[in-house]
Amino acid sequence: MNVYANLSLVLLLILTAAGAILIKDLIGAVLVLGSYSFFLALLWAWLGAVDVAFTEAVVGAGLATVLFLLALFLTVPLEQKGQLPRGQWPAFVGLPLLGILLLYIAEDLPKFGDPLSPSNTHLAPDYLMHSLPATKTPNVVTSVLMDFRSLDTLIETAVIFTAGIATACLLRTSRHDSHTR
Amino acid sequence: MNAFFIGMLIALALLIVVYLYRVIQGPTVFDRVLGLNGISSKAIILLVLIGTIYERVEMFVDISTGYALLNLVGSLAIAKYLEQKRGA
Amino acid sequence: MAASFFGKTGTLWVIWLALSGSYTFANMVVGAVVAAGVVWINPMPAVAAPLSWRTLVRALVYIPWLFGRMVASSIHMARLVLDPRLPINPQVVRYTPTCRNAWAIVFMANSVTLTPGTVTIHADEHELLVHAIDEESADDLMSGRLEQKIAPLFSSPPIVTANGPRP
Amino acid sequence: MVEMVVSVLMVSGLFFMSVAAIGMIRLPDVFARAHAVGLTDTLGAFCLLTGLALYEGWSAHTLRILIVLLLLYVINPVIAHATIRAAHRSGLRPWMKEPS
Repeated sequence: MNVYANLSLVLLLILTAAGAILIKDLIGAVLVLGSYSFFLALLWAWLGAVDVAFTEAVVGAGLATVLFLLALFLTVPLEQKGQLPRGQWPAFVGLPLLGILLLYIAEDLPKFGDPLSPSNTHLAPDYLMHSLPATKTPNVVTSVLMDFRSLDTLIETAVIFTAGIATACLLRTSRHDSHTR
Repeated sequence: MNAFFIGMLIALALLIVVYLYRVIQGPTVFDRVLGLNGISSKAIILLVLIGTIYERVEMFVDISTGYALLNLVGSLAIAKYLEQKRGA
Repeated sequence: MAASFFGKTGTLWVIWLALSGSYTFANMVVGAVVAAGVVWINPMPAVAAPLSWRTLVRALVYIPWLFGRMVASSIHMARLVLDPRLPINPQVVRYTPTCRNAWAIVFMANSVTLTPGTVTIHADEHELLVHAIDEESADDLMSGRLEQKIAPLFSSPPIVTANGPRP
Repeated sequence: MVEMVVSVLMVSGLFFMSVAAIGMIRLPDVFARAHAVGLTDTLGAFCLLTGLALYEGWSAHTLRILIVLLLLYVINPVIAHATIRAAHRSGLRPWMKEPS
Protein backbone atom coordinates (compact mmCIF):
# COMPACT_ATOMS: atom_id res chain seq x y z
CA MET A 1 0.00 0.00 0.00
CA ASN A 2 2.81 2.35 0.96
CA VAL A 3 4.55 1.60 -2.29
CA TYR A 4 1.47 2.56 -4.28
CA ALA A 5 1.18 5.94 -2.56
CA ASN A 6 4.85 6.56 -3.18
CA LEU A 7 4.47 5.46 -6.78
CA SER A 8 1.48 7.71 -7.44
CA LEU A 9 3.37 10.74 -6.15
CA VAL A 10 6.43 9.91 -8.25
CA LEU A 11 4.26 9.36 -11.33
CA LEU A 12 2.62 12.76 -10.84
CA LEU A 13 6.09 14.27 -10.50
CA ILE A 14 7.28 12.75 -13.77
CA LEU A 15 4.04 13.70 -15.51
CA THR A 16 4.31 17.35 -14.49
CA ALA A 17 8.01 17.49 -15.32
CA ALA A 18 7.35 16.16 -18.81
CA GLY A 19 4.37 18.50 -19.18
CA ALA A 20 6.42 21.53 -18.21
CA ILE A 21 8.93 20.73 -20.91
CA LEU A 22 6.55 19.70 -23.69
CA ILE A 23 3.84 22.36 -23.33
CA LYS A 24 4.07 25.13 -25.91
CA ASP A 25 2.33 27.96 -24.05
CA LEU A 26 4.86 29.54 -21.71
CA ILE A 27 2.37 30.66 -19.05
CA GLY A 28 1.02 27.12 -18.97
CA ALA A 29 4.55 25.81 -18.64
CA VAL A 30 5.17 28.05 -15.63
CA LEU A 31 1.97 26.93 -13.93
CA VAL A 32 2.75 23.25 -14.59
CA LEU A 33 6.21 23.87 -13.18
CA GLY A 34 4.54 25.30 -10.06
CA SER A 35 2.51 22.15 -9.62
CA TYR A 36 5.65 20.07 -10.23
CA SER A 37 7.31 21.96 -7.42
CA PHE A 38 4.38 21.20 -5.23
CA PHE A 39 4.49 17.48 -5.88
CA LEU A 40 8.17 17.57 -5.05
CA ALA A 41 7.23 19.17 -1.73
CA LEU A 42 4.62 16.45 -1.14
CA LEU A 43 7.24 13.81 -1.87
CA TRP A 44 9.64 15.38 0.59
CA ALA A 45 6.88 15.41 3.17
CA TRP A 46 6.11 11.78 2.41
CA LEU A 47 9.78 10.90 2.94
CA GLY A 48 9.72 12.73 6.27
CA ALA A 49 11.87 15.74 5.35
CA VAL A 50 9.45 18.37 6.54
CA ASP A 51 11.89 21.27 6.49
CA VAL A 52 12.84 20.68 2.88
CA ALA A 53 9.18 20.28 1.98
CA PHE A 54 8.40 23.63 3.56
CA THR A 55 11.16 25.38 1.68
CA GLU A 56 10.16 23.72 -1.59
CA ALA A 57 6.50 24.67 -1.16
CA VAL A 58 7.28 28.28 -0.28
CA VAL A 59 10.09 28.99 -2.72
CA GLY A 60 9.39 26.61 -5.57
CA ALA A 61 5.63 26.52 -5.73
CA GLY A 62 4.85 29.98 -4.41
CA LEU A 63 7.63 32.43 -5.07
CA ALA A 64 9.22 31.03 -8.23
CA THR A 65 5.85 30.77 -9.99
CA VAL A 66 5.07 34.42 -9.31
CA LEU A 67 8.56 35.53 -10.36
CA PHE A 68 8.44 33.53 -13.59
CA LEU A 69 5.01 34.93 -14.39
CA LEU A 70 6.13 38.49 -13.75
CA ALA A 71 9.09 37.90 -16.07
CA LEU A 72 6.71 36.55 -18.71
CA PHE A 73 4.39 39.52 -18.48
CA LEU A 74 7.31 41.82 -19.22
CA THR A 75 8.22 39.84 -22.32
CA VAL A 76 6.38 38.08 -25.14
CA PRO A 77 4.26 35.33 -23.61
CA LEU A 78 4.51 32.97 -26.59
CA GLU A 79 7.33 30.66 -27.49
CA GLN A 80 8.92 31.41 -30.83
CA LYS A 81 8.47 28.56 -33.21
CA GLY A 82 11.98 27.32 -33.72
CA GLN A 83 13.63 24.70 -35.84
CA LEU A 84 15.26 21.85 -33.98
CA PRO A 85 18.96 22.06 -34.74
CA ARG A 86 20.40 19.23 -36.80
CA GLY A 87 22.70 16.58 -35.47
CA GLN A 88 20.92 15.80 -32.21
CA TRP A 89 21.43 12.06 -32.33
CA PRO A 90 24.43 12.05 -29.89
CA ALA A 91 22.04 13.35 -27.23
CA PHE A 92 19.50 10.61 -27.94
CA VAL A 93 22.19 7.96 -27.57
CA GLY A 94 24.33 9.54 -24.89
CA LEU A 95 21.70 10.56 -22.35
CA PRO A 96 20.13 7.10 -21.95
CA LEU A 97 23.63 5.63 -21.63
CA LEU A 98 24.41 8.15 -18.91
CA GLY A 99 21.15 7.25 -17.16
CA ILE A 100 22.00 3.54 -17.27
CA LEU A 101 25.45 4.29 -15.90
CA LEU A 102 23.99 6.32 -13.02
CA LEU A 103 21.48 3.60 -12.18
CA TYR A 104 24.31 1.06 -12.21
CA ILE A 105 26.33 3.18 -9.80
CA ALA A 106 23.28 3.77 -7.58
CA GLU A 107 23.09 0.02 -7.02
CA ASP A 108 26.20 0.25 -4.87
CA LEU A 109 24.81 2.98 -2.62
CA PRO A 110 23.36 1.90 0.73
CA LYS A 111 19.63 1.16 0.59
CA PHE A 112 17.18 3.93 1.52
CA GLY A 113 16.78 4.02 5.30
CA ASP A 114 19.33 1.23 5.86
CA PRO A 115 20.25 1.37 9.56
CA LEU A 116 23.71 -0.07 8.85
CA SER A 117 24.80 2.49 6.26
CA PRO A 118 27.82 4.59 7.26
CA SER A 119 25.86 7.80 7.62
CA ASN A 120 23.38 6.12 9.94
CA THR A 121 26.00 4.42 12.11
CA HIS A 122 28.39 7.32 12.61
CA LEU A 123 27.16 10.75 11.65
CA ALA A 124 23.46 10.78 12.50
CA PRO A 125 23.69 9.35 16.05
CA ASP A 126 26.49 11.78 16.83
CA TYR A 127 24.41 14.79 15.80
CA LEU A 128 21.32 13.44 17.47
CA MET A 129 23.19 12.96 20.74
CA HIS A 130 25.17 16.18 20.85
CA SER A 131 23.15 18.82 19.08
CA LEU A 132 20.70 19.56 21.88
CA PRO A 133 23.25 19.89 24.72
CA ALA A 134 25.71 21.78 22.51
CA THR A 135 23.37 24.25 20.82
CA LYS A 136 20.12 24.30 22.86
CA THR A 137 18.12 24.06 19.60
CA PRO A 138 15.30 21.49 19.58
CA ASN A 139 15.35 21.00 15.80
CA VAL A 140 18.40 19.02 14.70
CA VAL A 141 18.31 20.24 11.11
CA THR A 142 18.24 23.84 12.26
CA SER A 143 21.12 23.25 14.67
CA VAL A 144 23.20 21.63 11.91
CA LEU A 145 22.45 24.44 9.48
CA MET A 146 22.78 27.38 11.80
CA ASP A 147 25.31 26.21 14.41
CA PHE A 148 27.55 23.44 13.13
CA ARG A 149 27.67 24.90 9.64
CA SER A 150 27.42 28.51 10.72
CA LEU A 151 30.40 29.66 8.65
CA ASP A 152 28.85 28.10 5.54
CA THR A 153 25.54 29.77 6.15
CA LEU A 154 26.93 33.08 7.35
CA ILE A 155 26.24 34.77 4.02
CA GLU A 156 22.81 33.16 3.88
CA THR A 157 22.00 34.57 7.30
CA ALA A 158 23.20 37.98 6.16
CA VAL A 159 20.96 37.72 3.10
CA ILE A 160 17.95 36.81 5.22
CA PHE A 161 18.69 39.70 7.58
CA THR A 162 18.98 42.13 4.68
CA ALA A 163 15.74 40.85 3.23
CA GLY A 164 14.06 41.43 6.57
CA ILE A 165 15.31 45.02 6.69
CA ALA A 166 14.20 45.61 3.11
CA THR A 167 10.74 44.20 3.84
CA ALA A 168 10.42 46.43 6.88
CA CYS A 169 11.44 49.46 4.83
CA LEU A 170 8.97 48.65 2.05
CA LEU A 171 5.99 47.86 4.24
CA ARG A 172 6.51 50.44 6.94
CA THR A 173 4.39 53.38 5.86
CA SER A 174 3.95 56.20 8.25
CA ARG A 175 0.51 57.40 9.21
CA HIS A 176 0.94 60.73 7.43
CA ASP A 177 1.66 59.14 4.06
CA SER A 178 -1.54 57.17 4.00
CA HIS A 179 -3.56 60.29 4.77
CA THR A 180 -2.05 62.70 2.31
CA ARG A 181 -2.36 60.15 -0.49
CA MET B 1 -7.45 2.92 9.38
CA ASN B 2 -4.01 3.66 7.99
CA ALA B 3 -4.73 1.65 4.86
CA PHE B 4 -7.91 3.69 4.43
CA PHE B 5 -5.92 6.92 4.66
CA ILE B 6 -3.38 5.71 2.14
CA GLY B 7 -6.17 4.72 -0.22
CA MET B 8 -7.61 8.20 0.22
CA LEU B 9 -4.20 9.66 -0.59
CA ILE B 10 -4.00 7.70 -3.83
CA ALA B 11 -7.54 8.71 -4.78
CA LEU B 12 -6.70 12.38 -4.22
CA ALA B 13 -3.55 11.99 -6.29
CA LEU B 14 -5.70 10.59 -9.11
CA LEU B 15 -8.03 13.58 -8.81
CA ILE B 16 -5.03 15.87 -9.18
CA VAL B 17 -4.37 14.31 -12.60
CA VAL B 18 -7.78 15.61 -13.72
CA TYR B 19 -6.90 19.14 -12.64
CA LEU B 20 -3.52 18.73 -14.29
CA TYR B 21 -5.29 18.04 -17.55
CA ARG B 22 -7.05 21.39 -17.14
CA VAL B 23 -3.78 23.17 -16.37
CA ILE B 24 -2.04 21.72 -19.41
CA GLN B 25 -4.99 21.85 -21.80
CA GLY B 26 -6.90 24.91 -20.57
CA PRO B 27 -7.85 27.16 -23.45
CA THR B 28 -7.29 30.39 -21.52
CA VAL B 29 -4.78 31.31 -18.88
CA PHE B 30 -7.59 31.73 -16.35
CA ASP B 31 -8.51 28.07 -16.68
CA ARG B 32 -4.93 27.22 -15.87
CA VAL B 33 -4.87 29.46 -12.79
CA LEU B 34 -8.13 27.93 -11.61
CA GLY B 35 -6.74 24.45 -12.16
CA LEU B 36 -3.62 25.31 -10.20
CA ASN B 37 -5.82 26.55 -7.38
CA GLY B 38 -7.67 23.25 -7.38
CA ILE B 39 -4.40 21.34 -7.28
CA SER B 40 -3.12 23.37 -4.37
CA SER B 41 -6.29 22.91 -2.34
CA LYS B 42 -5.97 19.14 -2.88
CA ALA B 43 -2.34 19.35 -1.91
CA ILE B 44 -3.08 21.19 1.32
CA ILE B 45 -5.40 18.35 2.29
CA LEU B 46 -2.82 15.78 1.19
CA LEU B 47 -0.28 17.36 3.53
CA VAL B 48 -2.62 17.08 6.51
CA LEU B 49 -3.41 13.53 5.45
CA ILE B 50 0.28 12.57 5.31
CA GLY B 51 0.69 14.18 8.73
CA THR B 52 -2.14 12.03 10.09
CA ILE B 53 -0.57 8.89 8.63
CA TYR B 54 2.74 9.72 10.30
CA GLU B 55 1.02 10.90 13.51
CA ARG B 56 2.94 14.18 13.33
CA VAL B 57 0.07 16.46 12.34
CA GLU B 58 1.47 19.54 14.05
CA MET B 59 4.47 19.81 11.73
CA PHE B 60 2.52 19.16 8.55
CA VAL B 61 -0.28 21.54 9.47
CA ASP B 62 2.29 24.32 9.63
CA ILE B 63 3.39 23.62 6.07
CA SER B 64 -0.15 23.50 4.82
CA THR B 65 -1.01 26.79 6.55
CA GLY B 66 2.02 28.43 5.01
CA TYR B 67 1.23 27.02 1.63
CA ALA B 68 -2.41 28.10 1.79
CA LEU B 69 -1.38 31.67 2.56
CA LEU B 70 1.24 31.69 -0.19
CA ASN B 71 -1.25 30.25 -2.61
CA LEU B 72 -3.61 33.11 -1.81
CA VAL B 73 -0.92 35.73 -2.34
CA GLY B 74 0.36 34.09 -5.51
CA SER B 75 -3.06 33.66 -7.10
CA LEU B 76 -4.10 37.21 -6.25
CA ALA B 77 -0.87 38.54 -7.74
CA ILE B 78 -1.40 36.52 -10.90
CA ALA B 79 -5.01 37.68 -11.18
CA LYS B 80 -4.01 41.32 -10.65
CA TYR B 81 -1.32 41.16 -13.30
CA LEU B 82 -3.55 39.40 -15.79
CA GLU B 83 -6.13 42.12 -15.20
CA GLN B 84 -3.64 44.89 -15.90
CA LYS B 85 -2.05 43.14 -18.85
CA ARG B 86 -5.15 42.18 -20.78
CA GLY B 87 -7.51 44.88 -19.56
CA ALA B 88 -5.40 47.88 -20.52
CA MET C 1 -3.45 55.02 18.62
CA ALA C 2 -2.04 53.18 21.61
CA ALA C 3 -5.26 51.30 22.27
CA SER C 4 -5.56 50.09 18.69
CA PHE C 5 -1.88 49.11 18.71
CA PHE C 6 -2.38 46.91 21.74
CA GLY C 7 -5.60 45.52 20.35
CA LYS C 8 -3.98 44.44 17.09
CA THR C 9 -0.94 43.07 18.91
CA GLY C 10 -3.16 41.09 21.25
CA THR C 11 -5.13 39.61 18.37
CA LEU C 12 -1.98 38.55 16.54
CA TRP C 13 -0.59 37.14 19.78
CA VAL C 14 -3.64 34.95 20.31
CA ILE C 15 -3.33 33.69 16.72
CA TRP C 16 0.35 32.96 17.34
CA LEU C 17 -0.48 30.94 20.44
CA ALA C 18 -3.23 29.02 18.67
CA LEU C 19 -0.94 28.18 15.75
CA SER C 20 2.20 27.31 17.67
CA GLY C 21 0.38 25.14 20.20
CA SER C 22 3.05 25.38 22.88
CA TYR C 23 2.43 27.48 25.96
CA THR C 24 5.87 27.88 27.50
CA PHE C 25 6.89 31.24 28.87
CA ALA C 26 9.63 31.73 26.26
CA ASN C 27 7.23 31.04 23.40
CA MET C 28 4.70 33.52 24.77
CA VAL C 29 7.34 36.25 25.05
CA VAL C 30 8.63 35.58 21.53
CA GLY C 31 5.07 35.67 20.23
CA ALA C 32 4.39 39.02 21.89
CA VAL C 33 7.59 40.51 20.43
CA VAL C 34 6.85 39.19 16.95
CA ALA C 35 3.25 40.41 17.06
CA ALA C 36 4.34 43.87 18.17
CA GLY C 37 6.95 43.91 15.41
CA VAL C 38 4.40 42.99 12.76
CA VAL C 39 2.03 45.71 13.91
CA TRP C 40 4.92 48.19 13.99
CA ILE C 41 6.00 47.31 10.45
CA ASN C 42 2.53 47.16 8.98
CA PRO C 43 -0.01 49.43 10.64
CA MET C 44 -3.10 47.86 9.12
CA PRO C 45 -5.61 50.40 7.82
CA ALA C 46 -8.08 51.31 10.48
CA VAL C 47 -11.32 50.07 8.93
CA ALA C 48 -13.58 49.81 11.91
CA ALA C 49 -15.24 46.43 11.98
CA PRO C 50 -18.80 46.87 13.21
CA LEU C 51 -18.46 44.27 15.96
CA SER C 52 -20.99 44.21 18.70
CA TRP C 53 -22.51 41.44 20.81
CA ARG C 54 -25.70 41.57 18.79
CA THR C 55 -23.73 41.06 15.57
CA LEU C 56 -21.96 38.06 17.06
CA VAL C 57 -25.20 36.43 18.19
CA ARG C 58 -26.79 36.99 14.80
CA ALA C 59 -23.68 35.64 13.07
CA LEU C 60 -24.05 32.45 15.11
CA VAL C 61 -27.48 32.02 13.56
CA TYR C 62 -26.36 33.07 10.10
CA ILE C 63 -23.31 30.85 9.70
CA PRO C 64 -25.15 27.50 10.14
CA TRP C 65 -27.81 28.73 7.73
CA LEU C 66 -25.11 29.60 5.19
CA PHE C 67 -23.54 26.21 5.72
CA GLY C 68 -26.82 24.45 5.04
CA ARG C 69 -27.13 26.46 1.85
CA MET C 70 -23.61 25.45 0.89
CA VAL C 71 -24.39 21.77 1.22
CA ALA C 72 -27.56 22.26 -0.81
CA SER C 73 -25.60 24.16 -3.44
CA SER C 74 -22.95 21.47 -3.73
CA ILE C 75 -25.59 18.78 -4.16
CA HIS C 76 -27.23 20.97 -6.79
CA MET C 77 -23.90 21.31 -8.59
CA ALA C 78 -23.30 17.58 -8.32
CA ARG C 79 -26.67 16.92 -9.94
CA LEU C 80 -25.91 19.37 -12.76
CA VAL C 81 -22.45 18.05 -13.42
CA LEU C 82 -23.27 14.36 -13.23
CA ASP C 83 -26.30 14.71 -15.51
CA PRO C 84 -25.24 13.42 -18.94
CA ARG C 85 -27.19 16.21 -20.68
CA LEU C 86 -25.35 18.91 -18.68
CA PRO C 87 -28.51 21.05 -18.17
CA ILE C 88 -26.80 24.35 -17.48
CA ASN C 89 -27.81 27.73 -18.81
CA PRO C 90 -25.21 30.27 -17.67
CA GLN C 91 -26.23 33.89 -17.45
CA VAL C 92 -24.94 37.12 -15.97
CA VAL C 93 -27.31 39.07 -13.75
CA ARG C 94 -26.96 42.42 -12.03
CA TYR C 95 -28.16 42.63 -8.48
CA THR C 96 -28.60 45.97 -6.77
CA PRO C 97 -28.25 45.65 -3.02
CA THR C 98 -30.47 47.89 -0.97
CA CYS C 99 -28.28 48.01 2.10
CA ARG C 100 -25.56 50.64 1.99
CA ASN C 101 -22.99 49.13 4.31
CA ALA C 102 -19.63 48.18 2.81
CA TRP C 103 -19.15 45.30 5.23
CA ALA C 104 -22.55 43.91 4.39
CA ILE C 105 -21.77 44.09 0.68
CA VAL C 106 -18.43 42.35 1.13
CA PHE C 107 -20.12 39.62 3.14
CA MET C 108 -22.82 39.40 0.58
CA ALA C 109 -20.39 39.00 -2.32
CA ASN C 110 -18.68 36.17 -0.49
CA SER C 111 -21.95 34.54 0.48
CA VAL C 112 -23.23 34.74 -3.08
CA THR C 113 -20.15 32.82 -4.15
CA LEU C 114 -20.92 30.18 -1.56
CA THR C 115 -24.63 29.78 -2.30
CA PRO C 116 -26.23 27.68 -5.03
CA GLY C 117 -24.93 28.17 -8.53
CA THR C 118 -23.90 31.80 -8.27
CA VAL C 119 -20.44 33.36 -8.33
CA THR C 120 -19.69 37.04 -7.88
CA ILE C 121 -17.79 38.50 -10.81
CA HIS C 122 -17.58 42.07 -9.65
CA ALA C 123 -18.80 43.96 -6.59
CA ASP C 124 -18.92 47.61 -5.68
CA GLU C 125 -21.18 49.82 -3.57
CA HIS C 126 -23.88 50.02 -6.21
CA GLU C 127 -24.27 46.58 -7.71
CA LEU C 128 -23.10 43.02 -7.76
CA LEU C 129 -22.32 41.41 -11.10
CA VAL C 130 -23.16 37.76 -10.63
CA HIS C 131 -22.63 34.75 -12.86
CA ALA C 132 -25.41 32.22 -12.36
CA ILE C 133 -25.22 28.71 -13.71
CA ASP C 134 -28.93 28.22 -14.35
CA GLU C 135 -32.19 30.14 -14.13
CA GLU C 136 -33.19 28.61 -10.83
CA SER C 137 -30.16 30.03 -9.01
CA ALA C 138 -30.50 33.40 -10.72
CA ASP C 139 -34.12 33.68 -9.62
CA ASP C 140 -33.17 32.63 -6.13
CA LEU C 141 -30.63 35.42 -5.92
CA MET C 142 -32.92 38.08 -7.38
CA SER C 143 -35.60 37.26 -4.82
CA GLY C 144 -33.38 39.03 -2.28
CA ARG C 145 -33.68 36.28 0.29
CA LEU C 146 -29.96 36.35 0.96
CA GLU C 147 -29.88 40.05 1.60
CA GLN C 148 -32.67 39.85 4.13
CA LYS C 149 -30.49 37.46 6.07
CA ILE C 150 -27.33 39.55 5.86
CA ALA C 151 -28.62 43.09 6.32
CA PRO C 152 -29.53 42.69 10.01
CA LEU C 153 -25.97 41.56 10.75
CA PHE C 154 -24.70 45.04 10.10
CA SER C 155 -26.99 47.61 11.53
CA SER C 156 -24.66 50.59 11.31
CA PRO C 157 -25.97 52.73 8.44
CA PRO C 158 -22.93 54.72 7.18
CA ILE C 159 -20.99 53.47 4.20
CA VAL C 160 -17.40 52.85 5.19
CA THR C 161 -15.22 52.21 2.19
CA ALA C 162 -11.52 51.49 2.28
CA ASN C 163 -10.82 55.14 1.47
CA GLY C 164 -12.90 56.58 4.25
CA PRO C 165 -16.52 57.82 4.26
CA ARG C 166 -18.13 58.46 0.91
CA PRO C 167 -18.86 62.10 0.11
CA MET D 1 -17.88 4.46 16.10
CA VAL D 2 -15.61 7.44 15.59
CA GLU D 3 -13.85 5.61 12.78
CA MET D 4 -17.13 5.04 11.04
CA VAL D 5 -18.08 8.73 11.20
CA VAL D 6 -14.62 9.63 9.96
CA SER D 7 -14.89 7.20 7.05
CA VAL D 8 -18.31 8.50 6.06
CA LEU D 9 -17.12 12.10 6.23
CA MET D 10 -14.00 11.44 4.22
CA VAL D 11 -15.74 9.40 1.55
CA SER D 12 -18.37 12.11 1.09
CA GLY D 13 -15.55 14.67 0.91
CA LEU D 14 -13.95 12.57 -1.80
CA PHE D 15 -17.29 12.44 -3.60
CA PHE D 16 -17.63 16.23 -3.66
CA MET D 17 -14.04 16.62 -4.79
CA SER D 18 -14.62 14.17 -7.60
CA VAL D 19 -17.69 16.16 -8.61
CA ALA D 20 -15.55 19.30 -8.68
CA ALA D 21 -12.95 17.53 -10.82
CA ILE D 22 -15.59 16.24 -13.25
CA GLY D 23 -17.03 19.74 -13.37
CA MET D 24 -13.58 21.08 -14.21
CA ILE D 25 -13.59 18.83 -17.28
CA ARG D 26 -17.20 19.07 -18.41
CA LEU D 27 -18.22 22.66 -17.83
CA PRO D 28 -17.80 24.88 -20.86
CA ASP D 29 -15.85 27.94 -19.74
CA VAL D 30 -13.86 29.51 -16.94
CA PHE D 31 -16.87 31.19 -15.33
CA ALA D 32 -18.76 27.93 -15.01
CA ARG D 33 -15.63 26.14 -13.79
CA ALA D 34 -15.25 28.68 -11.02
CA HIS D 35 -18.50 27.30 -9.57
CA ALA D 36 -16.89 23.88 -9.25
CA VAL D 37 -13.71 25.18 -7.63
CA GLY D 38 -15.29 27.85 -5.47
CA LEU D 39 -18.08 25.77 -3.97
CA THR D 40 -17.96 22.06 -4.40
CA ASP D 41 -14.25 21.75 -3.84
CA THR D 42 -14.50 23.78 -0.64
CA LEU D 43 -17.24 21.57 0.75
CA GLY D 44 -15.18 18.50 -0.11
CA ALA D 45 -12.24 20.02 1.76
CA PHE D 46 -14.55 20.72 4.68
CA CYS D 47 -15.68 17.10 4.91
CA LEU D 48 -12.16 15.69 4.58
CA LEU D 49 -10.56 18.04 7.10
CA THR D 50 -13.37 17.63 9.62
CA GLY D 51 -12.94 13.89 9.34
CA LEU D 52 -9.21 14.20 9.98
CA ALA D 53 -9.79 16.54 12.93
CA LEU D 54 -12.28 14.07 14.45
CA TYR D 55 -9.78 11.27 13.99
CA GLU D 56 -7.13 13.28 15.83
CA GLY D 57 -9.43 13.66 18.81
CA TRP D 58 -9.68 16.81 20.89
CA SER D 59 -6.28 18.45 21.25
CA ALA D 60 -4.38 21.55 20.24
CA HIS D 61 -3.79 19.93 16.84
CA THR D 62 -7.50 19.81 16.17
CA LEU D 63 -7.62 23.56 16.58
CA ARG D 64 -4.86 23.97 14.01
CA ILE D 65 -6.56 21.71 11.50
CA LEU D 66 -9.66 23.85 11.97
CA ILE D 67 -7.60 26.98 11.33
CA VAL D 68 -6.43 25.48 8.02
CA LEU D 69 -10.07 24.74 7.26
CA LEU D 70 -11.13 28.30 8.00
CA LEU D 71 -8.30 29.58 5.82
CA LEU D 72 -9.41 27.38 2.94
CA TYR D 73 -12.95 28.61 3.38
CA VAL D 74 -11.90 32.21 3.00
CA ILE D 75 -9.25 31.60 0.35
CA ASN D 76 -11.05 29.39 -2.15
CA PRO D 77 -14.00 31.71 -2.94
CA VAL D 78 -11.66 34.70 -2.99
CA ILE D 79 -9.37 33.09 -5.55
CA ALA D 80 -12.28 31.93 -7.69
CA HIS D 81 -13.71 35.44 -7.56
CA ALA D 82 -10.37 37.10 -8.35
CA THR D 83 -9.74 34.80 -11.28
CA ILE D 84 -13.09 35.29 -12.94
CA ARG D 85 -13.00 39.01 -12.28
CA ALA D 86 -9.67 39.13 -14.09
CA ALA D 87 -11.21 37.06 -16.89
CA HIS D 88 -14.18 39.43 -17.08
CA ARG D 89 -12.01 42.54 -17.10
CA SER D 90 -9.77 41.10 -19.78
CA GLY D 91 -12.77 40.96 -22.07
CA LEU D 92 -13.76 37.32 -21.81
CA ARG D 93 -17.53 36.80 -21.92
CA PRO D 94 -19.35 33.85 -20.40
CA TRP D 95 -20.45 30.96 -22.57
CA MET D 96 -24.20 31.10 -23.23
CA LYS D 97 -26.49 28.32 -24.25
CA GLU D 98 -27.87 30.06 -27.33
CA PRO D 99 -27.32 33.62 -28.48
CA SER D 100 -30.35 35.56 -27.38
